[in-house]
Amino acid sequence: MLTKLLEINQIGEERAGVLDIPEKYWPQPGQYMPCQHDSDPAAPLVTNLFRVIGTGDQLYLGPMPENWLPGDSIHILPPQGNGFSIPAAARRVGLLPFGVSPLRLLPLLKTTLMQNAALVLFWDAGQNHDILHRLPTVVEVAPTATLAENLDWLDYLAIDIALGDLPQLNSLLSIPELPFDGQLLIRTDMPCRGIGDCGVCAVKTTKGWQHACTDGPVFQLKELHHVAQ
Amino acid sequence: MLTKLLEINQIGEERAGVLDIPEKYWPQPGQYMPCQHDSDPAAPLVTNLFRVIGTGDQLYLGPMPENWLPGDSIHILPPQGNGFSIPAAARRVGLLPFGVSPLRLLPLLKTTLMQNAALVLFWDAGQNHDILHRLPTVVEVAPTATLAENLDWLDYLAIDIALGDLPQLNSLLSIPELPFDGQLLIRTDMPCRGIGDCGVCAVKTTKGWQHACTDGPVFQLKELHHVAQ
Amino acid sequence: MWLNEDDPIHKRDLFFSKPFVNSPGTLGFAPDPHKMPVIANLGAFITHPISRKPRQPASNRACIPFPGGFLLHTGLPNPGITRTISRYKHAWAGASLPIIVHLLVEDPGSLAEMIRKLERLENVMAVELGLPPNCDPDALRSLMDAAIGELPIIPCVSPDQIPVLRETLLALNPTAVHLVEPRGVLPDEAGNLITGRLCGPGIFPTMLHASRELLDVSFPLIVNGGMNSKLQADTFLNAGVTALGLGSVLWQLKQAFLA
Amino acid sequence: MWLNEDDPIHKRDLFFSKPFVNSPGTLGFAPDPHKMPVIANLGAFITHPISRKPRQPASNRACIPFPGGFLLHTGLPNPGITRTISRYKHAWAGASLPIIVHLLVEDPGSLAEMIRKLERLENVMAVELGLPPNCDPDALRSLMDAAIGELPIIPCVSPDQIPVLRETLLALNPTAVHLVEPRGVLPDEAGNLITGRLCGPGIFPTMLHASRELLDVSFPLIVNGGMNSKLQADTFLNAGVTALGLGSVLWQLKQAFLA
Ligand SMILES: Cc1cc2nc3c(=O)[nH]c(=O)nc-3n(C[C@H](O)[C@H](O)[C@H](O)COP(=O)(O)OP(=O)(O)OC[C@H]3O[C@@H](n4cnc5c(N)ncnc54)[C@H](O)[C@@H]3O)c2cc1C
Ligand SMILES: Cc1cc2nc3c(=O)[nH]c(=O)nc-3n(C[C@H](O)[C@H](O)[C@H](O)COP(=O)(O)OP(=O)(O)OC[C@H]3O[C@@H](n4cnc5c(N)ncnc54)[C@H](O)[C@@H]3O)c2cc1C
Ligand SMILES: Cc1cc2nc3c(=O)[nH]c(=O)nc-3n(C[C@H](O)[C@H](O)[C@H](O)COP(=O)(O)O)c2cc1C
Ligand SMILES: Cc1cc2nc3c(=O)[nH]c(=O)nc-3n(C[C@H](O)[C@H](O)[C@H](O)COP(=O)(O)O)c2cc1C
Ligand code: FES
Ligand code: FES
Repeated sequence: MLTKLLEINQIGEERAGVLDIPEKYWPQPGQYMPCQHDSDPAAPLVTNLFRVIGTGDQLYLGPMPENWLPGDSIHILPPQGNGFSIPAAARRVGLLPFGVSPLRLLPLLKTTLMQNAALVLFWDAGQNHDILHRLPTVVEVAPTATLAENLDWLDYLAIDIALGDLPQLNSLLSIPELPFDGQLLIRTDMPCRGIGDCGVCAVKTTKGWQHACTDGPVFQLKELHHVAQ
Repeated sequence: MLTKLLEINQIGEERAGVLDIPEKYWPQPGQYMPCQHDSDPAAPLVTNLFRVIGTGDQLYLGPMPENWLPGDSIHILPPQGNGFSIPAAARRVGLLPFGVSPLRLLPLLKTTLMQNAALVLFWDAGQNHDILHRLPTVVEVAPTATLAENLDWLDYLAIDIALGDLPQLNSLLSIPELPFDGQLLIRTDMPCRGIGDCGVCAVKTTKGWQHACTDGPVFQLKELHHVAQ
Repeated sequence: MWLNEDDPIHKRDLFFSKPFVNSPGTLGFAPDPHKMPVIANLGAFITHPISRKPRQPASNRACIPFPGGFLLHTGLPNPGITRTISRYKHAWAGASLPIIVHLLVEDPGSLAEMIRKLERLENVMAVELGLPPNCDPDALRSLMDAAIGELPIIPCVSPDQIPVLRETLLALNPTAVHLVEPRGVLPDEAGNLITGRLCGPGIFPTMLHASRELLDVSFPLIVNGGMNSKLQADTFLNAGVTALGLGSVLWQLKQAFLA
Repeated sequence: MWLNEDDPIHKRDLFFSKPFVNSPGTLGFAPDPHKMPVIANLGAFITHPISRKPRQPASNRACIPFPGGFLLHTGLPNPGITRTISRYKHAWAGASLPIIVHLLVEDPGSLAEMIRKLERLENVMAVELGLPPNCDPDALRSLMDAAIGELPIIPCVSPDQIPVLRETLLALNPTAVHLVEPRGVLPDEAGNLITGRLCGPGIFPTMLHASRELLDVSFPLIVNGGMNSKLQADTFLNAGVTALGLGSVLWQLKQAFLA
């Protein structure tokens, strides 16, 4: 499907954009949407965009490549992969954007607040960060280092992390068994989106090697904890 | 020097643009201006732009690459090469855009009309062509085929032609010795602009091989007639 | 021996109903018309590289863009020949187009073993040999010998292998040769150097150059060429190439020229 | 013979005060500080390829862009060695950086003749050999023999020549080797196929890959690499390359990383 890039917003360090997409094709938080610019012959790779927070009722996707501009024509496919699913019973929810902006995790705010859960964003941004001003006051922001003390408090933790950073996460969550539910959005290249079984997006889990493009990009934390490669 | 692309105009089939350039750096008709987009890593070649007719007092350059847009940053160098010089005594001037739009030749209009010369544009465009509406009524437009009958009438002929089309020009001007002065703008790739003596732009003349980038791109017709390769 | 001496057993004719195939590794292990409508335009389906034993993903797996394309390094993970056959033989048999099985070749012994497992599988048209990067003429000769059997054999070579293997290929005169993408090296985000295949439209002039080094040969040529336009495909076909291997274009959202 | 047998006369050390050179054909026949301020950043200046006899431009000369770079086919026009020397020897002698003369090599006889003409010219630091595209080990050996004289000799090879010439280069152990751009083929506007060198940032992964095939050798390596950033230059230098050949970046208007 060919659509138009309607608008670009700079949010913190990232570029988010509004594409003209029917609501039934909007990705869930954590799902990805394969997109490709119509007129860049030197860029043969598809760009996988994620739902991010924006303003109002529009769907914002990010991170937008630098050279995509409002008015450009963009090819899209329906959303793919598994998104986040917060357990209905979760009352104490944590978000952990690991060394990255919380843009991709913040679309979970709505569900969390609707089920009256308390929400802590574990994030080390400066106090005046652009994104902090967009958050409802009920959201508590705490430094990443405080996560270790809060492991008992949490019911559910949503993480956004690059594949290569998983060993660092293991150090942060260094207890053998986690006392809460959690999910991770694994950020990795997904050039074939599962068409080719190329294996670039491979993630080692307790169930064996899986592919972020089709089995993820959101995985159960318990299936990756101390296992992932 | 880094400058901005201010405006793009579609004139006939070609894109012309206004760059923010001090008047002392404006190229003469037939000279070229080496330009390069600031943020297209996959396009390592410099684009050589020529002065074209536009509107008002601004400098228009063309042909602009499709993906250059108003607001873009463009690196430029001062104009290079030899432009056209119409003999002051010329009273009957012809312009011959050979299989191409007359955009690059029409900046000669001003000089020609200032020295009260009659002017014929030998061109085979449809009657309603965009460019025809921009021409003053004193300009006569005639089909290319009528040039052969008018060779005696001309004092001076300015030609815009691709290097590869020179054999066809020789057929059109098939007399052994031309009864008038003339110049040709040779369109050819000029990747090194003379820095490298690369020879891509080589043109065979009565003086031997010359380079369009430094010895042209405007050559004397008599030095190329029946010689050029 | 009931065969004519002039007609060696590994020399078979290949017929492609359409002059396109996918390059190995681009469409997985078996055609799936729902996930990949493009197979309607292909004359044969080439599998992901399959090895004797299972292979795991490379620890430094990566897809690194560069101007004109991207470098792909995966380690060629696959479940190994035995599991691959049991998982996919029915999909191969029922496919709407013939299957070419791409084998990741390590040594003559394990190659012969793999080939034997593939013989008599329904709708398997040929076997492709993915040669080790530093394959020399002797190694090629013993691999081709080991591969002799009931199936036509198509060795894959990359442009840098042509100067070394050209004469041997001429002498062996295989059913066809598949010219595949060159290898390259790029630093990843951490600065570590990664080796892998180069894909994308930027390799077109390299592949066109390489294909001309093999066009005076007697065997048909399949060429992967970074193609993303009809003009490019026609350039190869006019040059005498038998079939074109499509790579990065199969992963793109715009595949206009195939429609 | 007053030389030690272990120290063959063609083996000299090269010293580059800065780890950059221009690739042959990019900056003409002699450095010109006004036209090319970039030479202040170079450790040596390499001339346009020069042949025994004058060469005219190729009739199908062209510069054809492709994603990531461009193909350049010129026919390597030049006035021939005799006229080149008389025109440029003073510019070479007075240059602010040493000169490496690039010779377009046809056969041992004419090469020896060209080399003799270059000996004792002031400020000529070395001679580079532009080898014919299909140069084989025997040809390389006789060319290198013919080139022995007072000047250090630097053979140029492209990536596709490495598999064929690697062993011979190891045995010959020249002063240095210059790894130059690969060749490619593209259709021109009329559809005619044009062969030429490939330039531009798209060749970086190919050149990095090729350079690693030669890094275990004992001689210094100069590599052209489609470089247009400091990061890319550092990647080569960290990999052990002695000097970097700059190509397309020298023709660009943005040369930020050289400033
Ligand atoms: C678990 C694992 C981990 C690895 N880790 C690393 C690592 O950390 N660093 C590293 O440099 N390498 C590593 N390798 C080796 C590397 O995977 C091989 O070089 C592999 O072939 C590279 O695949 P590629 O994705 O680069 O594709 P390419 O090698 O570019 O494959 C292109 C084509 O060549 C053929 N081919 C490639 N290699 C072979 C081969 N050996 N035998 C037969 N055919 C071949 C294939 O059939 C394919 O069609 C690892 C391999 C495995 C299995
Ligand atoms: C007048 C003329 C007309 C020609 N017309 C055509 C034509 O119409 N069609 C055609 O296909 N070819 C033609 N050629 C031959 C073609 O020019 C050669 O292949 C030439 O070397 C190509 O130069 P290039 O610009 O492609 O650079 P490349 O060949 O890519 O040069 C790269 C490097 O290789 C070296 N090199 C290349 N070729 C040689 C060689 N032969 N000997 C030694 N070193 C070499 C150079 O030193 C250079 O450093 C012509 C040559 C001449 C002189
Ligand atoms: C530099 C390097 C090259 C390798 N080359 C190959 C190879 O060609 N084929 C292969 O099957 N495995 C190759 N491997 C993978 C190893 O054999 C081994 O499978 C890998 O290190 C993972 O093993 P482990 O997960 O059991 O530690 C290579 C590994 C490295 C680091
Ligand atoms: C396909 C082809 C390959 C050529 N190769 C070379 C070459 O390698 N070296 C060379 O000096 N000239 C080469 N030439 C050029 C011819 O030798 C001759 O110089 C050229 O055709 C121009 O000659 P002319 O202008 O006198 O007709 C080649 C020409 C063609 C058409
Ligand atoms: S992206 Fe290729 S298998 Fe996941
Ligand atoms: S453009 Fe290179 S010499 Fe004219």
